[in-house]
Amino acid sequence: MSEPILRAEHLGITFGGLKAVSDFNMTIGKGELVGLIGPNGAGKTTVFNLLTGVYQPTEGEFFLDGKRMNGKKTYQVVRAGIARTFQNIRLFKQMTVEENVLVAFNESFTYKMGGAIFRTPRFWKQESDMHAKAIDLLRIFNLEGLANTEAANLPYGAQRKLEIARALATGMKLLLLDEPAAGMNPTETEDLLNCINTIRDRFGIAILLIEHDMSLVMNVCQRIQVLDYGRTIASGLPEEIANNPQVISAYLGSDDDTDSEEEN
Amino acid sequence: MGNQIIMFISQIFNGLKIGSVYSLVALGYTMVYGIIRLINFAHGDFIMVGAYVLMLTIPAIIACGLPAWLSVVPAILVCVAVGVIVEKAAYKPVREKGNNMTALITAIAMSLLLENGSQAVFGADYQTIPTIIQIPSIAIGDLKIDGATIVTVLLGIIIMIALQLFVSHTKQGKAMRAVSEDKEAAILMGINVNSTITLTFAIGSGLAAVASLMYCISYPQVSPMMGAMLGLKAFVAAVLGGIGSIPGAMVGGLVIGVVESLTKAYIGTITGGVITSAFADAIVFGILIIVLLVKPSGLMGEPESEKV
Amino acid sequence: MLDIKNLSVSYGAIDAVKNISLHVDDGEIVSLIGANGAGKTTTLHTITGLVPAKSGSVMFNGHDLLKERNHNIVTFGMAHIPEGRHVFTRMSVQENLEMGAFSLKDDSTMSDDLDMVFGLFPRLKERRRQLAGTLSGGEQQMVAMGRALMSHPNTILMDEPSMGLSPKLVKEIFAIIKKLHAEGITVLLVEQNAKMALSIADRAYVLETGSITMEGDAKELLHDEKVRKAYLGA
Amino acid sequence: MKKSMLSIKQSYIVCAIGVVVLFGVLMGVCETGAVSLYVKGIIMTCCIAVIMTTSLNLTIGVLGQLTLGCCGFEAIGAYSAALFSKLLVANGVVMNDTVRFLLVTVAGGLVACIFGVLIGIPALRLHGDYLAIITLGFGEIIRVIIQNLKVAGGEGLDKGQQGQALIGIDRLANLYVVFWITVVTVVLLFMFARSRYGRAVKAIRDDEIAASASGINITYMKVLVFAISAFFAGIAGGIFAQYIGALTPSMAGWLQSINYVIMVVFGGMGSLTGSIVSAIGLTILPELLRAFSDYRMLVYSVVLVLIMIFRPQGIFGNWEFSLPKAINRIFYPKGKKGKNGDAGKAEATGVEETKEAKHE
Amino acid sequence: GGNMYATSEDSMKLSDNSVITLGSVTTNSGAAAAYGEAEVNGFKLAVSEINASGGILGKQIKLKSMDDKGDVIEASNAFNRLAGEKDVIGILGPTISSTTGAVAPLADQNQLPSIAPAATSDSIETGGYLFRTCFKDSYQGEIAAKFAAEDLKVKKVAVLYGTGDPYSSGVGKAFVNAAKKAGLEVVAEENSSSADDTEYSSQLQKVQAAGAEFLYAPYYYSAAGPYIIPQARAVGYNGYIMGPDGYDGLQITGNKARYNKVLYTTHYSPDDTSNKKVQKFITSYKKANNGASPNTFTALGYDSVYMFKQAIEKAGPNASRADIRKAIYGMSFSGVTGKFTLDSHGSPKKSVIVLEMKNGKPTYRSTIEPAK
Ligand SMILES: Nc1ncnc2c1ncn2[C@@H]1O[C@H](COP(=O)(O)OP(=O)(O)OP(=O)(O)O)[C@@H](O)[C@H]1O
Ligand SMILES: Nc1ncnc2c1ncn2[C@@H]1O[C@H](COP(=O)(O)OP(=O)(O)OP(=O)(O)O)[C@@H](O)[C@H]1O
Ligand SMILES: CC(C)C[C@H](N)C(=O)O
Ligand SMILES: [Mg+2]
Ligand SMILES: [Mg+2]
Repeated sequence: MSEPILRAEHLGITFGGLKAVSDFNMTIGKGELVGLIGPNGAGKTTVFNLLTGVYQPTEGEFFLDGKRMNGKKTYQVVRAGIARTFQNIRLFKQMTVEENVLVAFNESFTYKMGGAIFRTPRFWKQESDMHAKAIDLLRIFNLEGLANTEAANLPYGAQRKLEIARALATGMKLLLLDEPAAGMNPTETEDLLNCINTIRDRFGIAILLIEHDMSLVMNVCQRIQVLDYGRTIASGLPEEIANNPQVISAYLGSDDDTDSEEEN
Repeated sequence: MGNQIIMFISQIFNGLKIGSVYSLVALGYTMVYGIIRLINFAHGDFIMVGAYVLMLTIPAIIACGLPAWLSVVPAILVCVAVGVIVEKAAYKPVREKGNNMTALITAIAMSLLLENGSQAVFGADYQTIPTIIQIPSIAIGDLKIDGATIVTVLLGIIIMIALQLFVSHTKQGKAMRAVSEDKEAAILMGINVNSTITLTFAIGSGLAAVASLMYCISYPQVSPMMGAMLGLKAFVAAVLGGIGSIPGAMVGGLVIGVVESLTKAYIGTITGGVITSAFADAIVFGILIIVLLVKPSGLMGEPESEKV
Repeated sequence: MLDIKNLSVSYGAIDAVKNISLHVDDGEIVSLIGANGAGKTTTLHTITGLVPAKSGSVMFNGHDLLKERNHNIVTFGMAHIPEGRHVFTRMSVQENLEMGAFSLKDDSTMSDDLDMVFGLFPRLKERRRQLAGTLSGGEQQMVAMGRALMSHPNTILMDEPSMGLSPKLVKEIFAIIKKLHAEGITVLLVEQNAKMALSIADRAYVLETGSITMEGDAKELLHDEKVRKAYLGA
Repeated sequence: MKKSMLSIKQSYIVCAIGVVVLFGVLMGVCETGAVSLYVKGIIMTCCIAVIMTTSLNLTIGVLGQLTLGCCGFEAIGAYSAALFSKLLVANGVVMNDTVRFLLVTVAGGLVACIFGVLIGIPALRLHGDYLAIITLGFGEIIRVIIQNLKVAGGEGLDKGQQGQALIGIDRLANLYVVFWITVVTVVLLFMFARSRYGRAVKAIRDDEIAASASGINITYMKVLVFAISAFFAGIAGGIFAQYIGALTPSMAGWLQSINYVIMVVFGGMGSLTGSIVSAIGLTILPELLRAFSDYRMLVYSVVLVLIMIFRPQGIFGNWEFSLPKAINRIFYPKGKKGKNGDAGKAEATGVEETKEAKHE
Repeated sequence: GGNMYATSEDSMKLSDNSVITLGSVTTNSGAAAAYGEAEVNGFKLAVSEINASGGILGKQIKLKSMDDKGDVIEASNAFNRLAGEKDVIGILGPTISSTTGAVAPLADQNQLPSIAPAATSDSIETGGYLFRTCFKDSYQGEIAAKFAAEDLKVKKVAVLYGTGDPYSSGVGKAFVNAAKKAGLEVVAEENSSSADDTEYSSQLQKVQAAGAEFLYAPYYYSAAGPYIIPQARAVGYNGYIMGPDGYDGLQITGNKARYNKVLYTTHYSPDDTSNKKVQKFITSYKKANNGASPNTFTALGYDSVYMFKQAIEKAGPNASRADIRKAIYGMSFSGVTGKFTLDSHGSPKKSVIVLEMKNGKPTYRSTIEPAK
């Protein structure tokens, strides 16, 4: 097998004594869709923060396409090819939907300050090319009609989708999705599932997905890794995970213990 | 050698003299900032209002045969009234409709209004305040320590402890903390947000009156502009200590006073005259900048890191 | 008992809730379901006065809530667990719970109440000194619930208590709702997790872009074809 | 998307014509002696305020970072330009007045820009009120340093005496030249804001973490904006020095800076139009209030408080005036969005590139 | 390009108007408002006196006052505005040196005679249309050094001044230079950032430690009275303290004895009975202002108006602005602030009066005549 897109080796981070993530290992190949699950506070979001340079690991290293990414700032990691969405939606609220996407295209523009100021032909050409590309991208998520709406005024579900569209516009190789279905009802979740499949097929990218909605995770992930207290407690195929007793007791909860939980 | 040490200690006390006033003023800034995240630029001018009230009432108080410092009572009443009116009339509507920046501009405009208003009433000239109280200085050998300084520092510490206890242990204090963290959740707990904010303003403004008293004991003069620089320095003190933190305000004020004093005393000698005592203000700001760069939330402030 | 009549709410030009009527009887669990942006949160916010209503009435045990000052509503026995938990992040778990009892005139029952909450959520007892902001999402949800219980409510409004929680915690939360119900507390439950919500509720309303489009027995709605398609992802 | 009747490029031409017409009017009234020296002085002051405010708007309104030290940069620009001008004369360099004016003004801008970068790199690590206070601190430090520089006092250069006003600066500022500098400043700021750079800056304002997760180098962009603001503040300072002819360190003080912050917020953060109008309005307002003599500043502060209470988003919010749009509205009235009152909202979502700020 | 600075050839003459209009540009708001306010009080008193006694050449005087906030731009605008009003025949002001420095070239370009009552900086002289009524900074510093050496016969002197204030630092530096020339030993040269600090103990302590017998502290009454002098005494400094005319109106707080051995140079002495103008000025000021006492700035403002009166009377009923300027140039004048002659730069050569505080009251000590 050739070099995987992502290779994380013994990644770990400590927050003032608390080991939020330790000995985290993962490889993701091209076009793969991997799930990352675990109880609240297990360290899933922290893994994303490590992989995108928001936090610097206190141990271990990780590679994108074989290139070591430790010590890189967020924007450098993103330019190298890892993009993400956020658990608490972070859009550019006072900008339009299209502008949100254009911001992420920023690196694809090559005109410089002089070009902008003198409005050179190159400026006009790139601006109109990017506009077309942005609208194309929005179309995948059925957002093209809202291109000129201020992001703050979007319905929640649309905001989640716009976040994904914006991440895609960075032109990444690996997409990290942090609870994209949170706050969606099952029907909306299904719609999202289709979107995720579409983009994976169309862009041929790798995806790492954090999600508590098991219907989504079990349906779309090829492999799943489970964290608890910052450590990997299981990893494997969806069916294996669903039946792993450790995962059940830490995360899924058994179907019949709902009444016993409250008593202890 | 001994002389040098005495000199050094008295320089520290020189710094504590103004520093303790900064602390009192900074406590007011911090209270208000802590709850509504507004730099109340007019706070320094509340001190000015308090000082004018002292000036006007002291003769009457003395005429009644009471000690002059009791004029702090009318000063507190007037300052509280001014603070509450400013909050209700100007800050509240802006807070509800605008953003942080417009609230800040309103505070600046309020400050201009108080300054120009009192100039219209009292004239621009400086006026002296009669002696409020003679606090004897303490002599330890060659070292002479100004009594007012000690009283102000002690008063500052007492107020700081009282505020800290109030905020962390009383129901009203907890309501303040709750409002400062999350107004909506506070309402759901049954907290009257508006009256809590008003109470905070009242306390902050009342503190301003106490600060006026202590200020006027050491610096017996009033003018419409007296609050501007004092307010700025005290605000810097509050930020240095970590704005929102009650002990931070106290520490920040004292640190700034002492730094100022030591700079004035020693910087020329240390730098061989390249940098003179005229740089005192620049050095205070320089220290503030360094502290903020190293510890962005100030000496005792809680870091406000955003969880991603 | 809570009775809402012809309630409309708008944010500037946006009409978020349009002329809805609903009621919750004593001891019932009533669930309010609907897509994102349907107006569920807005409805709850209007009931407890966080958002002003445009028209309509909200009666609660003889009080006209729209005329009351919002911070007094909790004293009538209504608690609201807001969307997104809204715990006081820089206060400890215990202080958060104590804030829940802010509206009580008499705090002699405080320690009993704390014991009651800690009995319900043993995890909170372990973490009573920890700052709430450093808790995990599920633990914060427990704090929010416990805090609401501290005010001796007879009615609780819950806004998406399962959001962002692990499957195991979701089960726990629902178990607790059932338990509260068993103790006679009235619950108005807003949920995305429509399946779970409908399965524990007595009755339910479906909200679509600000209007109530369906209402009825929860079990019946659970099996309704339209509801299944729109909200259960059948 | 709303169709514009004029194409973007046509609209630029319309704006250019508008500016030229405005200049024609200015020249007309000046040459025919219709306006007094007083009015010319006020126009000059307005130009300086417009440059300061629009460039500060880039930092405060577009980047969303509150700074209270802009006059520090203005002072650096002013002193540099003044001293450079004296230096040229002292060394017997002979050149046309306008050339010297432009040369030293730009030099002032560049020096301010360098300081902008030096100060920006550490300062911009902070946010919100902390950034405000740290920039205020830098402004005060600049003031104290100028105050203690020998060369910045008295007659400057070799005759300098610290603590004195710097006087005897050649008063080369010519209203027409300054007018064009102002136009160029506004145009440059507009072009910058309406490009990928401006978009990146706005993204940082809305959410820094998301902006860096979209591949934007936050530090670079922030320092860039800070440097641009400082550059234009320096230019304004250079003009100021050569208009007034005398400088004192107090011009770097925080109270002065706050004045410009008031102008930006008052006009509406992020609105170039707002900045221009409020810079002009708040420059003229105290002049109009001269009738109230002693109560002038009192009235001014009351007006300020009232406007903030009743219009907290600033007079223009984030609306931009656009001459081409106005023309479209007049000549193609069938366009449905013709109501004056709603113009703001309609423009905000309209075709972006046609929004051109033109100053009145 | 438009020449901003064209002169107004069609300047009016006095005879064109039935009243004589004087403009004033002073600092009436902001940090220095107190000084501007005092000047304006002086203007008003003089104008009402003159009008009551028949005006100038039979015409009443009208005062057009403008505030400059202590800001150079505002001062320039206000000046230009007044210059544009053709009936304005002369300007009183500006108040502080920085605004005066900005206005000085405008006065020349507009050919509008201006008398600044209290702007003391050495650097503002043009020799054109701008004149002043006060001493300049260097002059007072030199006099003080001379006085310390010759009159008080001290050896070790110290100086404290505010670098942020042109007046304070200008006078202070002049003193240092003159003191060294006069053979005095300058044992401490201390600075404050500005002239309106409230705390000077640190510097004063060093002055005390350096063993100074004489401290020159050029500040205004507002800093010297309540802060510098009491603080100096509090750190144990008991030597002489001397200041410039800014000390006039010194405010006494607390124990009066602390102010003994405080001296200052000024324009006039309130208890000087030899100058009738002084007594008349003080009594009529008190009458007009509920018994409040005037200070130097009031006196200087008052004299400035009378300087215009004298010049206008000399220039005659047909005078233009330029004629009035000619009449002011080199004039000899005798007023409340002394007898003086304006030199070729527009600054007066004045005798200086030294006052000494005795029991909280300024008392006459000596008069120093200007060096010829
Ligand atoms: N900046 C930080 N400082 C201190 N502790 C942190 C920080 N970020 C995360 N933590 C802690 O690290 C642990 C893991 O948090 P993380 O957000 O990664 O959990 P998660 O698995 O994403 O949980 P959830 O499913 O609730 O989102 C938690 O205990 C959290 O409190
Ligand atoms: N503060 C606000 N200002 C403007 N519009 C708002 C505001 N809050 C909500 N809205 C709008 O009101 C409508 C109803 O929102 P609401 O939050 O009540 O929906 P919801 O049913 O709770 O949705 P969700 O499932 O996403 O929580 C939405 O269109 C939303 O965009
Ligand atoms: C009125 C005074 C404060 C003016 C001062 N002498 C100056 O030259 O600035
Ligand atoms: Mg997470
Ligand atoms: Mg909701």
